[in-house]
Amino acid sequence: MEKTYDVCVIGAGIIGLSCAYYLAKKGKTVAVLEAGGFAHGASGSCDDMILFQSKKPGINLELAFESLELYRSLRDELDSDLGFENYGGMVLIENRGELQIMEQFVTQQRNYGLDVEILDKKEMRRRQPLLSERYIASTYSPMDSQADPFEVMHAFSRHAGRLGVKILYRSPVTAVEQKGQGDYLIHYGIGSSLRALQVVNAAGAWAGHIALMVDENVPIKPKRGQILITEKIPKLGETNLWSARYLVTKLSSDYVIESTEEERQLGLAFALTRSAGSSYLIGSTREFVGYDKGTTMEGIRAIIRQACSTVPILKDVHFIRAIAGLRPATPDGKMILGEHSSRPGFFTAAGHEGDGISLAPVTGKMLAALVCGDSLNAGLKELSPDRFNVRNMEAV
Amino acid sequence: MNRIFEHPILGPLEDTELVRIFVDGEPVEARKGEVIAAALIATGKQYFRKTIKLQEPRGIYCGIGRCTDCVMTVNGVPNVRTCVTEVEEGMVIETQLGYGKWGRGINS
Amino acid sequence: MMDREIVVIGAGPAGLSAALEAARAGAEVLLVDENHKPGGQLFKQIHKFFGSKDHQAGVRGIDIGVQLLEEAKELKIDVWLNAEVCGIFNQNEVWIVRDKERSVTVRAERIILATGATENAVNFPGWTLPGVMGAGAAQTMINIHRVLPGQKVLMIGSGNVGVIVSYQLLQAGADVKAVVEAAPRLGGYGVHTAKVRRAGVPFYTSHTVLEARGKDHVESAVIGRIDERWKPIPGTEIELEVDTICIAAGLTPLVELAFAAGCRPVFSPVLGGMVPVHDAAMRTSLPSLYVAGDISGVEEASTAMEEGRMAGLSAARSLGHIDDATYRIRYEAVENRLLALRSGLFGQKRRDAKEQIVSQSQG
Amino acid sequence: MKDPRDVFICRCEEVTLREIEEAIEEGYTTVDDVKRITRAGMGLCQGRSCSKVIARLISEKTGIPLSDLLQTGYRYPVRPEKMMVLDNDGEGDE
Repeated sequence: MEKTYDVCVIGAGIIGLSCAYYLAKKGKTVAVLEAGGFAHGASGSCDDMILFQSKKPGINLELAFESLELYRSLRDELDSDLGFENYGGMVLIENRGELQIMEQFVTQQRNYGLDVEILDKKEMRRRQPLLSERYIASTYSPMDSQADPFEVMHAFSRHAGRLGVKILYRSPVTAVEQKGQGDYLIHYGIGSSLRALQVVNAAGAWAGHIALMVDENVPIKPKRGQILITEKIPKLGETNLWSARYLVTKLSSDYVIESTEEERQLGLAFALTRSAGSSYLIGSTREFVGYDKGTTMEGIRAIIRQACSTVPILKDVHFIRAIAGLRPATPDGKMILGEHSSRPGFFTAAGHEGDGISLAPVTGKMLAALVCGDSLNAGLKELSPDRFNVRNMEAV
Repeated sequence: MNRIFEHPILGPLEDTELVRIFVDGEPVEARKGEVIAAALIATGKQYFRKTIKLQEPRGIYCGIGRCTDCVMTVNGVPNVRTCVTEVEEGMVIETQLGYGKWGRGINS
Repeated sequence: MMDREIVVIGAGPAGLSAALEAARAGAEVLLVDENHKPGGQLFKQIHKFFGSKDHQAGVRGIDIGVQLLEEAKELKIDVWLNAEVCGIFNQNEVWIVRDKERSVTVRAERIILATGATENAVNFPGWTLPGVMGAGAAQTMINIHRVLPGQKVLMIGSGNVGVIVSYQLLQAGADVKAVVEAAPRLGGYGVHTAKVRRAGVPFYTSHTVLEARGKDHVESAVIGRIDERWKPIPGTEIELEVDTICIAAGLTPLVELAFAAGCRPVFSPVLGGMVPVHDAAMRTSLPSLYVAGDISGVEEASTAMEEGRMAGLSAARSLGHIDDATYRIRYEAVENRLLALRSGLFGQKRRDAKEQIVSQSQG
Repeated sequence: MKDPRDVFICRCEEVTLREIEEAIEEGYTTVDDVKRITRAGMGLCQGRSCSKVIARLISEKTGIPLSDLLQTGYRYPVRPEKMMVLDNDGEGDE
């Protein structure tokens, strides 16, 4: 007879491991099934940001506040520094058009509680002495932080393990059968299976496939992000850096940015963040290319050209690796969190796109509360998977 | 001096043009076309860099540009593989401490 | 983007031979090597080769290298030195960085990977001290850069590389204090071992290095006897005053480009570890990619040259430069020479390992 | 004699035998898993001098055959390159 657990979490990325940890803290017996190895999905191939400035006022920003506090307390709870850093962040502004849009956006964010301001060129260059001359101003927020995904996942795994959680790597889920009320049979690997009262679908870019196994609709598509990793170098400036160029297109659709056709196709956006290993992660692209985790000449060149035109000294810096991760993207840019009302006992916690690292702790905590039936504030209803399950639309 | 001036098979070491390089501020005569590592070994230099975590000495290990253990800061740029980089006139070579520092005094 | 019929990556014995064979057949060849000088291991082999007349027995590796280079010039093969291949995209776009400054992408109809092998590591306390280096590194320093990495040397490993480099260290004026071999019996061919023994160098079998000592550089090495499970036997330690420790613990095929490009791997312990699956004509699981030399299994410079000929021949033929009849004749000539090279005690094991790999390619 | 478990396995990232053995004992039993837990193989040489040793250590401790453990996944560039090599407008065509 298969072993039975209270909850089976599918996916051992940073989201799945966070869910497993918080579920175990609430006394649940948990098994985690991961198709690949440790940190083989997007969680292992992303930049390590807990980023506020890229978020519009709303639920994502709110959850990011809560997640930052959780990260601070998790350092003691998980007895690991988690590679947590609070360098702050600056979004670079090239021209008046961008400045105007960013000023409005910063005001909205401030009204929503985010400590962020606009810096003039002098103050910007004081904090970033190596910037190219072409930037006229920037934003600045002391809140933007980061954590090392590998250390966070390792810490979650270690402590979840102490609470009895079983994590099985290289165990791809092949089928999920609902046998009865609160009784799921999950098949994995070659002919293995286990039973669970509840299932948590934390399979990231593959969450849609897992949901199909129980005839549920989770419209998550993989959005590839190519990233370059440099050799270890001294700090380039006080904070991590992004460019307003991509952000403004999200903020006002009619704003036309001067980027080449290739840059538009690659969904290029500049990000320069210092990793726990003292190297820099430079990104990134946003491409719908299915599940292809390869890197391309065009992607690498576009990232390099943008990086060198932003921080010219990077020309002399060696890059040692080009990687790509598949961000799990949802149609409305919000994660999917909650129980499928048309499939009781089946939960989804996925779809964080670029915010997996920043929102992992709060997602795990909320998911554990939902699985245990605690009532959460109504605001989370907008994250429910039911928003994508047409059958429920008619019922509502 | 570790140069092999006489070799039973390869014959005598022909003279070549000399190139002046600076190693930690000291001028050194190197042979044109030779790699930095060879010029430094010829002077008997003990170590090329100190590591980041434990500040331990490192030098040549693979000798063919694959292991990156012989890196030094050359002309202000850190992490240059000295076993596959040829010397040039006036080259400034520094023992690299940790991940090194930018030559143009930018070590924030 | 530039176009070339055949790009050969690596201008060592295998790559040079492949480029020559393909160019002789009329293909348009670009030969790329990351070093300043071509020839790879050839120019470090200053000992005389042996074997049948065909394999230039009695000729020194360095002279063979010069000869191959001359032919390459005559056949007007385009040779790019100081050119590092950083990647292969879509199985035919070769990303090359020239002189560490500018990047070029060359679209190749066929690619021959002759990237050689890399030295295995042996981890012992103090092995990261300056003065501890691969035997190949010492050989490069002596034969190419004409500098002695040290005066008093301990050699770890008595295989061909270990004993040949020990002899070359002696020729260059260094004092080889000892050769240490973990196995109960010595590894290299008798002819090389005898030369080193005659020079008075002691050999320690069933011994290994336990520790390298020194502040900023190797100052001494501790060796000791080991039991059959390779565990050190307390009380057998000997401290040798050396300033250099060379590691000659075997080679591993340098397969990063082949596998990143998508070639199917197969495990071959006799030939050094993971190698790209390839057929007898040296073609990998990707129809446009061929391999030759140590990347396809660690053997010797002479087998590398023959595999290079085979790969060059097959690649040229697949582009229609050789008719089938001529190809059949040349193919069999190379195949016979390879069979001859893979004979004798050591050779037979390598021949069986190769046949194992080739059988995988038909699967 | 120094403690043999303090010997470095990964030269670039200064990762010791002890750290690698602890990761294996925690259940991380592939070269990639050990890399992500200990950083061994993340350095400038990208695992060239340590990945084969790590594979052998895992095989010895777990019994998993070496052929299932040896690294076959590589990422570009296979040599560290300065970003300037691609920071030009056209292709450096000959």
